[in-house]
Amino acid sequence: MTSVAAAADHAHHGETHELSFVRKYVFSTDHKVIGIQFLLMSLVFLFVGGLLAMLIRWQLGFPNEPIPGGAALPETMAPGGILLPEFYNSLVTMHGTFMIFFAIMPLLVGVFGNYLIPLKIGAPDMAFPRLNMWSFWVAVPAGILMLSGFFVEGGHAAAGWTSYAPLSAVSEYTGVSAGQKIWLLSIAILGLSSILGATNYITTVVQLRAPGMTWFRLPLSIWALFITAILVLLAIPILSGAAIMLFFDQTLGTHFFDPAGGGQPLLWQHLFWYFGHPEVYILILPAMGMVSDIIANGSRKPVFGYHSMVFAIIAIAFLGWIVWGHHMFQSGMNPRLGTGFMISTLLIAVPSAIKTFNWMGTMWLGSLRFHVPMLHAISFVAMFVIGGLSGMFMASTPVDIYIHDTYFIVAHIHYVLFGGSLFAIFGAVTYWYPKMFGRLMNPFWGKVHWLLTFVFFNCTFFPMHTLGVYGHMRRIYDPTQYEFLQPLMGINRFITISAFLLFASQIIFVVNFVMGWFRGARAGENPWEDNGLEWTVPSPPPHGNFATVPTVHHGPYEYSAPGVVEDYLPQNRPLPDGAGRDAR
Amino acid sequence: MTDMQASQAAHEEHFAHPNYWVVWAALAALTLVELGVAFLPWPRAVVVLILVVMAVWKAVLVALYFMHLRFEANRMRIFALAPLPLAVIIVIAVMTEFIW
Amino acid sequence: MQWILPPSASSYAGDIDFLYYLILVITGVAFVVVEVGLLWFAIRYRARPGRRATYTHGNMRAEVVWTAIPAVTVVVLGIMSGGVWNNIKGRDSVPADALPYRVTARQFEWHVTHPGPDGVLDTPDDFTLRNQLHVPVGRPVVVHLGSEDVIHSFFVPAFRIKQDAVPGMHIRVWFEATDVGAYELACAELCGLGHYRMGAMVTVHETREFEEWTVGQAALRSDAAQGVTP
Amino acid sequence: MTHAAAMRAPAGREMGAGVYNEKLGIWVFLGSEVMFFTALIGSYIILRFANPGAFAHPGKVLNIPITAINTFLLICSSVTMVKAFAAANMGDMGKMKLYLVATTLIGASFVGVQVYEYLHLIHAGFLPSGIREGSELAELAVAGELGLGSADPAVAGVYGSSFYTMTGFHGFHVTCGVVCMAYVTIKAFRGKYTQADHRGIEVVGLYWHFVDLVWIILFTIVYLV
Repeated sequence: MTSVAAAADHAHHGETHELSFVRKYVFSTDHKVIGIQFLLMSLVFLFVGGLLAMLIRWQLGFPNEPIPGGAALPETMAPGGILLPEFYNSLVTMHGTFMIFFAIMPLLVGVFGNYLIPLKIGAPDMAFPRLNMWSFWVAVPAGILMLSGFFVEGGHAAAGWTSYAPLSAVSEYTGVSAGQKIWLLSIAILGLSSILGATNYITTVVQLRAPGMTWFRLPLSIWALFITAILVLLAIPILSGAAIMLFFDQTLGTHFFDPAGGGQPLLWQHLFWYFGHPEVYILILPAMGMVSDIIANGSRKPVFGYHSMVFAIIAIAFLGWIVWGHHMFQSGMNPRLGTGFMISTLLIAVPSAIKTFNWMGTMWLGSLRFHVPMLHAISFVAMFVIGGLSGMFMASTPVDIYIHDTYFIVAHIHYVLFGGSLFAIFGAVTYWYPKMFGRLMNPFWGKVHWLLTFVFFNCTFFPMHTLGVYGHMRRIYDPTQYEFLQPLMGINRFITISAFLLFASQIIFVVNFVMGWFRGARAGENPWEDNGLEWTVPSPPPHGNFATVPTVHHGPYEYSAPGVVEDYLPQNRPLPDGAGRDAR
Repeated sequence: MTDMQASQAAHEEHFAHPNYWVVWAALAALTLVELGVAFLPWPRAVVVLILVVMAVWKAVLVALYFMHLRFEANRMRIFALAPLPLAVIIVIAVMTEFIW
Repeated sequence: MQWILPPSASSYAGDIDFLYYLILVITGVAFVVVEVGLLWFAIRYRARPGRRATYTHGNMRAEVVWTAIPAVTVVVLGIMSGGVWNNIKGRDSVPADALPYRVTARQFEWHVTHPGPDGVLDTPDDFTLRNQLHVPVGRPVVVHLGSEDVIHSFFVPAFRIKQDAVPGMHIRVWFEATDVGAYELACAELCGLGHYRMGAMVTVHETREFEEWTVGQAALRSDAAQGVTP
Repeated sequence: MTHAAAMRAPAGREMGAGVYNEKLGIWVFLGSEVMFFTALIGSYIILRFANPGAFAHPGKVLNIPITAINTFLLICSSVTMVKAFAAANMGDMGKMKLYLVATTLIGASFVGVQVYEYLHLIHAGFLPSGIREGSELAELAVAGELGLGSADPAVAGVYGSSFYTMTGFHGFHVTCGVVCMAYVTIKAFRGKYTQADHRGIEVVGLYWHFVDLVWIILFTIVYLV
């Protein structure tokens, strides 16, 4: 075995001498540094996505009126400060693209997948650290390439973030040529980064769990991130393949989606949504996992029904693969398929209901501490329920005939993505910030930001249900063109103003986030008194995380365990009766 | 990132290597038979079915003997087979658009 | 927060509205149960000195209950929706005596070919109008929907009907107007920079008045060159 | 050494997949490759079901003899690959190096034959955008020789598209395989692989067999059907 020990020693003597700044912070192979790099990158793109949303909302609230300060925009986008219709379509496309692919997905999978998985399972780092570094440094050029699309001739892609063919396949239809190609290339490159990341996560969770960390002692956040990594691994390549085919339609003149040449426009929708639906579960499952951890911590009580929660995550992941057709009920797809997809879509409401009631069960009989992450987690449950319930309207195919492609759908999207994922992200960033940076974010300003965001979020997106009920179509530049939309302009103005206030209140989070580095209260190892393994090492944890390999004795939710003085029991501390016990 | 596991893996790797030349001959023979079947005057649907079955058979041979799935623990087989049902779902579902 | 659907004017709109209100009631109840429950738990079980959280891991009976109830609700909704869906969009749901029209969507307008007095398409007395669809009241109408360039969507909110017009596909959409009047037709699928101004007007006539209008239009067409009137 | 010690795999059979990290990693990665080729080959199958008339009869446009030889080449390279791994397993470093060189050369020749086939097809007028106007194939199409649904060559647009995308990306994956094979061969000649530790060979071998497996399916459903 000497050859192996020697090889092992050779590979790691790199740690003994001090790494150069570049190797340590820029091209680092430490999962924690990469996690923070993803965090900074995705917060920038979250801001960009938010800015685009403000322009959209201005045009919908005050159609054809010059944007205050809009003169700064070039003539090709907004002559005299008034948005052009084609630029409006680019805004809608890019708002969706940046928010989904470059903000929420990296924030959930890139940041917390990287940061939490090794720490919470007791591993020193990811299974393939260099591959992990490449995964980040492939995502950055994809983001820059996507940003550059705004400044090319013909404007940025303008066929929606779903880029349905043939609108996206033939440049003449939108007047966009380089923009759509850039969009497709950037998505393909980002896909490569996601696939590399997912391979890393799956191998790490399967192989590098600390002794005693059996599958049913894993925290729910790790279960969620592991199942999400499988979804990423198997869904993203479908999008890469479809994007390449669409790219060839644009460049080599192939006819995949061009009916004149024998192609099928519906083929793009099938491929896109076969990726698309697992994608939306990629965007929500990690949030669900982390919210379960935070609510258990906040309630000082084990998660209610740990096994049903794990089963619900797996059920959502499996069912996620057979529901994609509900995006295409009215698209000319075979109506019999519509009935089949309705049934599978309605079934997927069951695991979501299980999770919701289990979160409530966790709070029941708890001793609730309302720290900022707990506030965000409870609002996640409250808002996600509204998103889930509005999904029931679309699952019923006849009702979907009326509300498909209206603002009812936009309300549903934002209630699950903003009300769901983003609230969970705010909570998770605040929760693991002390572990990442060694200092706490200011709790008072955290609560102010939570309250303002919660109020303005509802003011912005709840009225969209009403717009949808009145048939207000989505992605239209100027609703005043239609008589039946005239009376709704008042609601549009209310939504626009609330959206501006919502955007403004995010500045509190940014300031709190940045000031925390310098002026945040020093956080010890375990500021939230949590049981996870990451709270048993100094904050921020050293390279290699654990001085000695931790041994895990029980599940992560042994709060208020009988026979234990404190109301929490870190996983590496044995139970009073010395027994090892799965999370029940 | 070598580790103790490498030695553990080396231990297990000494499973019986099958006679690869036999598998090679089988693959070559199947390819020749396929070439023959492709030009038979039978109805197209039958020819296509036979060809697809032979292709899958060759693919399984490669997976079992060359990729050693035959000698792996069931856990590894799950990783290998997991994506296949997903591949079949999309193709079958979209094909029903044109048949049903 | 208005949840009441705007007035409808087609035969199956009633079925859709009923399903909508049924789901509204079910989701309303679930909404109240969860939100009030969350608020109640947040207040009732807030941390108070001397009281420790109860160390429970969940109970199987509760899990079974809140799995069964959603499952049953969902199955009932599925069965009820399936029937209505087949009546509206099923392959053989188009009534036999439906008056045929051909609507071809193209970037940023609708070309509507009316069957003319003989009520049969592709006969010399057909005439095409731009952005105008005239139908008789109380009689089923079937639209042969197509598109010349990108995907558009034939959406008449008052008739509760929406169907994408896909280039290369001819899809049949049927409805039966029940109230005379003028209703707006919109494009509901992003189809380029003019997507927002792709509105058209659906006018529902009395049967007698419709016949007179059709004969008038056909006569107008026969002496003028066969073309598209603005 | 705490870091190295900390790296050891979890004790006991229950933990992990019972194989070293890189092997599980490559199998997981091949799962994503299966889905990538699902998108491409699945679309080809769907488009072929959608309008069978757009696709020519076997052998009319594509050259079957050359690609049959190419398939045989790839099967041989798979065998030499697995023999190289078996040799490394048995500790016979000499034979391992021989087989690795053989695999690399055969793999490279496969790519060469495919490039030749592409040039030949493009010359004959078979492009990703369909059949070139006024080309040799266009006349055959008009004459109804190719078994297309209609005399108009434009109908075969989707045939060229799917053929070049699928076989092109498979060729790209084979090229990446050849580059990795060359890297592993150089490392082998530098004596980096021992009987106890030759994981690099097995990992690249698994990727190679996967690429061969995809070609076996592609050859049948594209050329022979």
